[in-house]
Amino acid sequence: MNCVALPILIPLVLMIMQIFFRRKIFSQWLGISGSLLLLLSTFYLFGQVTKHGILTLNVGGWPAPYGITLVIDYLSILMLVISAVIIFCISIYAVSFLKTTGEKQRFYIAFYALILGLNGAFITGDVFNLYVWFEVMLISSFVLITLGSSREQLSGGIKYLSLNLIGSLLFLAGIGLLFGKTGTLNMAQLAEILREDDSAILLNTSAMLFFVAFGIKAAIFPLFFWLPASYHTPNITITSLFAGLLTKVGVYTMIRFFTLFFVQDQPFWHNLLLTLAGLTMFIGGSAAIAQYEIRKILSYHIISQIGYMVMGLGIFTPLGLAGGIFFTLHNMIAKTNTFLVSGMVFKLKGNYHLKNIGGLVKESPLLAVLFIIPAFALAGVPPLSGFFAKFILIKAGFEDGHYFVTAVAVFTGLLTLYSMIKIWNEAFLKKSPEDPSHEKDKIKLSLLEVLPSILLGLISLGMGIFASSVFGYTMEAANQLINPSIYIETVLYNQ
Amino acid sequence: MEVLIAILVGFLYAAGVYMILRRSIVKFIIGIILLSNATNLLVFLSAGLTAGSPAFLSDQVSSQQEFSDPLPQALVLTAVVIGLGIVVFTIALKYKFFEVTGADDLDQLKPTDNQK
Amino acid sequence: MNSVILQIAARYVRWMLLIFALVALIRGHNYPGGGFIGGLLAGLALIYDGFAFDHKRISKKRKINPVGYIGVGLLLIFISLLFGILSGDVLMKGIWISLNLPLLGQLKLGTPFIFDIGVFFVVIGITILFFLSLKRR
Amino acid sequence: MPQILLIYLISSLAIFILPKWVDERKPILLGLINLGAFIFFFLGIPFISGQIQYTRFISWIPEIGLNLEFVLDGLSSIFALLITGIGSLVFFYSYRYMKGYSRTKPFYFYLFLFGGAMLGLVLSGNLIQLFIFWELTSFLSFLLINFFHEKPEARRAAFQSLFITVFGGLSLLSGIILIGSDVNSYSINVWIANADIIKASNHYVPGLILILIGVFTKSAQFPFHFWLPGAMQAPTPVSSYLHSATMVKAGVFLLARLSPALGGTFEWTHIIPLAGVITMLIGSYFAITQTGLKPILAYTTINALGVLVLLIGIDTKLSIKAAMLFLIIHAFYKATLFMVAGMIDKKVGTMDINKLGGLLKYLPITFIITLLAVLSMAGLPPMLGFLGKELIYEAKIQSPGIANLVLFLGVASNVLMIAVSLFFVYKIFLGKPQPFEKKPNEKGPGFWLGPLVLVVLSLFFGLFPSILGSTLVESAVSTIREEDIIVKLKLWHGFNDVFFLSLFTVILGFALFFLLIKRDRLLARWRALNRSIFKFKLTELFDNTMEGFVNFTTRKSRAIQHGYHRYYILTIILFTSVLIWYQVFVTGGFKLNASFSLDPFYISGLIAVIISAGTFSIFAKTRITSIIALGVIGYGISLIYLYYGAIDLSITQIIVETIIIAMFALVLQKLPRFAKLSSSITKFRDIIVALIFGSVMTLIALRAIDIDFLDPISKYYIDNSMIKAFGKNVVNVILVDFRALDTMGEVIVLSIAAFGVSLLLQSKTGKT
Repeated sequence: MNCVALPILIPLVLMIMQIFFRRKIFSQWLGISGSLLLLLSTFYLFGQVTKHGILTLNVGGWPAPYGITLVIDYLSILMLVISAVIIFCISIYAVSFLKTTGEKQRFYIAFYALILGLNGAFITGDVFNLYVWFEVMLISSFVLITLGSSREQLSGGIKYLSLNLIGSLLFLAGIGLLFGKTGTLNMAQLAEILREDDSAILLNTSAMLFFVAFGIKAAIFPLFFWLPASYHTPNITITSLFAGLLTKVGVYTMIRFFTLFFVQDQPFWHNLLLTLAGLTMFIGGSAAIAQYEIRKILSYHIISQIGYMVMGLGIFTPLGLAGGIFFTLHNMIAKTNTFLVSGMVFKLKGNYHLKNIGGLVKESPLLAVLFIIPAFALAGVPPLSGFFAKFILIKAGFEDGHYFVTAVAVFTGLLTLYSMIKIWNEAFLKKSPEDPSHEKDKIKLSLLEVLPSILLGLISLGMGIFASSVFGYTMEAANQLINPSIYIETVLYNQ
Repeated sequence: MEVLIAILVGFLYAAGVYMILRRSIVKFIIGIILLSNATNLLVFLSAGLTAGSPAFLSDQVSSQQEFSDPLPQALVLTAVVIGLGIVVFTIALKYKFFEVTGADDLDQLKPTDNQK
Repeated sequence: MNSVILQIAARYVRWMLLIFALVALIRGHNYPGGGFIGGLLAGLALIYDGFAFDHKRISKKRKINPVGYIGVGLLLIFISLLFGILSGDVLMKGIWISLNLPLLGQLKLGTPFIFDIGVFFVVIGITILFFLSLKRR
Repeated sequence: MPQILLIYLISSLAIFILPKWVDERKPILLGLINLGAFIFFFLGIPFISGQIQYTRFISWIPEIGLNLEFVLDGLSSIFALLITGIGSLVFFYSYRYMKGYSRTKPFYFYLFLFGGAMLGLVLSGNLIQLFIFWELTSFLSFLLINFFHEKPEARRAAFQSLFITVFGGLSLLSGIILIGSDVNSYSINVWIANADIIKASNHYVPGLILILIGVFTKSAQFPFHFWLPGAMQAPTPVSSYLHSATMVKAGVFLLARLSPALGGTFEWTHIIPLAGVITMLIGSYFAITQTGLKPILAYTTINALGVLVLLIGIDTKLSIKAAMLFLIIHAFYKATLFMVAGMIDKKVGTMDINKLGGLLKYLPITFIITLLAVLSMAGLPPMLGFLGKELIYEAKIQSPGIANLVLFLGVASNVLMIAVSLFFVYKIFLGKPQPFEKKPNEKGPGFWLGPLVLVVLSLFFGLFPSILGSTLVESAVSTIREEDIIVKLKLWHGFNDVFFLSLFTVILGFALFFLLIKRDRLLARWRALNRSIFKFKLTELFDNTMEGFVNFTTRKSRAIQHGYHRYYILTIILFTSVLIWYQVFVTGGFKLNASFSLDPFYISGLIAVIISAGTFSIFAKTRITSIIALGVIGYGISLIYLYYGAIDLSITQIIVETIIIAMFALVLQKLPRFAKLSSSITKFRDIIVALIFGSVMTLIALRAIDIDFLDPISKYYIDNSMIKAFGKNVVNVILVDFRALDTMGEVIVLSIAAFGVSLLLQSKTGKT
């Protein structure tokens, strides 16, 4: 049996089940076990990809390019596996952190719809289908971000919604133009046509629409405004989920489109990408150090780190792409983890503002360890995952002669470090500003809250120690992207 | 005819953009609706217009007949429906926002970004 | 809106709309119509009912549960997907059976039809849900 | 060798699971492990004479040149012995010192791992591997300096040291990558083998400078030296370890390690000695005016590091020899003196030299130890330090390049050093006795055993220097110079230039010392003078720069993330328009083939209606008219669809439009009336923006119609809809069969939207 569709079938089933079963406890356990199932299935698919190469499935049995083709190559499966890990962790974490909101059932419905859209976007090989999955993802993220309907959430939600809406409208317009010019929607066929045709440069106008659309999703400069405006408003579970996954879909599609078929006028694109990457990194990183709210610091960081991923694409050598992908994978894990930890900080201290908290290292040494792993991973401390990602990117940048942007990347590392140390110093080391006399009842973190963070921390560490195999996979992915002939061949002709 | 429809598309885009740049919630929603109409029309237009008969086949197979292209129709149909979901959600969100804050002014959203 | 005229009209309009919706659904594969349009029409019928009689009638008295409609619809869609897989073929592969019914003549039934019915139900559900949530305010 | 590092890692982790009775004595245990490693390296000495090296290669990520290479040769051997040897003494010492502190587990964990990381650093044969250990030492020292983390100064100092060293580390990494790209390897041996290629490359100078920034930050060279005095915020054992054998020595090590690959050029022999000589002078100059024991020692460390860097930069046989010897000398006396300072702190309760004095009476053993160490520091016989100083003078005299300057400044700095050394011992043990709250005593060998071992060794090697010279120093120098060099050391060289220079220095030094102790006010004035000359301290400069930058970014991020929803949209729209217009110009998108026609007239008329409805809807004064106009647009568009044969689409459009309008109308009753919120200038600007965007969309829509790369795939649907999918309505067949996945997604969007709407509108919360 062809299992390519599993990453969308599992969340679909789970979503439907969540609609029918309304018992709270049931939703939770269904959530966790379903995510585990998803995780296992991605592992299985990963094995399949390493064994057989690119996997395809023509939905409905309609041959490509007429039907919708689902394609899993190395890039897709890497994204799938990592996001499944994050989803699994979040579903555990959600159990205790959603206690306050009464909307468990709706949370899980939207949660699985989000995953459905996400996984769909990762595996689809059809441009319009990608749009549909984007919309699925978008609408569920709208629902999630406004879950709770506080004033802050609503105003954050409106900005999130309107800017993303503009993004998807531009995306749709781009698809229309692309289809108008090429008469096809299948990515492989598009690649085949556009790579051979000299006049394909005319497509750059519609490529711009895609670029802006994905740029908005990925939150690159100057399109990122929605992110810092909204990510600190919802429940921390939801923020963690978004932080780990959503912007990365934008990066993923950008990598996909700009390696597969928008490869005309490369110098222009690469200069544009690299310039924006440098600006994104620097502006995100330097805005982060100005913040005092943990979630805002981390939100600006997301932007800064998107810059690195885009930089990998802009370098456009196999090594650069591999570095960008490596960075994406590492960042998904570490970023989610920092948000999870900030949730626990909030639980212990009841506040996200660095000026109002402190002394956590004494109060909960375990939490300190849990924080320091992803924080150091983000700052690029060896031998954690972030170091290798940055190292590969810097190496690729220098070797390809992009000195300036690489220097920015290096310097931004320092800004990252600064803001991580800021959190560390203020929240953990500093004496707690609370009045010690009215010691509250000690709030303890439960196993379910800590477990996801431990898991993600171990993965960060593992991705560093076993960097060689992770690098091997990302290199495979990069090679597949640089030489799409195999992709085209597999999708269009080997059925 | 294409040129005229293209101008219409451009007009709708311009109108939509102008409306979403307004501060009023209602105008913003109108802007979104205009933009989504413009986009749908753009997709429909750029796929090529054939003022042919609708793509209904008859039992006597005669594929020689000139049909209008069904694929862009299906795509736009999907897009229209998705647009419905999103626009209604937008309306509800803005309405809720108005209810909570009592203001029709989108500049009231400002504090979320700038709180220290 | 408790207009008597509206209420009397509703008794008939409701059924007309519902029948019209069903026709649109069934004919959809061959003629204009289909699950989406049918669903919207059916949804409108129910909303019309609501306008005429007060919306509570939809939710309380008739015990119409819009979420249930959506759930059933999605389930049908999922089942139609499943057929393709269970028959050993790929996802969403259309499976068709041919029925010779006395009155209607030869009728082809297939999983795409189930899919369309699923869409029909979902659309009914969401139309009512939209309406209810806005009306309840 | 990798196994040793593994032992370090495992035993550092094991700290957390020790049973209680071992846990109390864990420093002893860790000291013994260090001692074991020391013995291992000690036994290895005979095997690595000259240029012989032992390497161990483990492939890690060979594709990017990242492998684990372990090299044990003359150079790494000296460092390894110092790290493990002094490490074990430091741990024994901290058994006494750290008693009474809580939460020592993480402390020992960091400290032990720190030693392990340093060991890994000096054993690295691959520069990236070396960099990894390099960063680890930076971060572990950060955690160590933060031991008293509730003190703001400790946090500040830790942050400064981390920031500076990581800045240097990143620069080092860039330099390594830059130069490594020329020879396609990061293996030091490969670099050495291809030294000519490297030096000839364009990347050499920038790469060298970047690497040197790394070295200078780590080894506290001017202008990055200021983090080192701050690092004394750490508990004293840490300072002792950090200043003598680890951390700051990493830069020196790297410099020595790379000198065969990068050394010998004009840049090398000028930049490095210059930095070294300035640092040397700064260190000794500021050491004199400090009032705390630890700051004095910290500045003397800066001085010593300057000397070491200077010597390696001079890059002659003699200077390398002097450097290697001085490395050992410095490690010995600096570790000793810090341990003494810590001991005095514990016993007397202060480290302020103005509150100390006359301790000879209470602490005679400590006095002897300190005296010997200080003699070594001052470079006086019979200690090893004397030998070192002689050699250094010799090297300086013979140095090429800026020899005169170096020599002159070297003498000056040595004079200061002698004065500082004597002053140090005088102030603590002689001088005026001070009233102490508790009488200090010598009880417990835990405090003085380690220092004693070190000074005895220092004395022993001073008397019999050839033991050291023919083994460790000789093989290290051979490694660095890449030739077999015989090193003969002796205490007494006879009456030569160097001797007289030393004599001169000593006399001046003593003179300065007497001046200082006889005239108390001199020192005070000197301090005042310093304060007025050096208005700003580099630490403060650093803090102010950081603060200024943070303020700048705060303002900047406020300006960017300003919170005005419509300006965000404006930015995005403008950005998009600019990009597309640019592309239109570049690709010559103005050439259009489409011809303008108004035929058929009813569609033209319809379009005219839509446009006027649109205009009306924009400028309508009331909401309801605006919405009705909106409806006209929607229905008009559905008629266009209908004209072009899209029946299903048209019906859908009508129904969808109806629902939206209905919903809108429903909520509209509660929404406020249009308020006039924008000024006419804003409106005008927005109209311009809207027109720019709209026109470009028109243009590219027309382009899209013009270009056709191949026949659309739609024909397949028409051909197969009946045969394979049994449907006559092709659009519907596409929706439910060919592209059913899209429809499924669409339905899910609708369902989630419906849930979302009901959730939003049902929730009673809000009004917060």
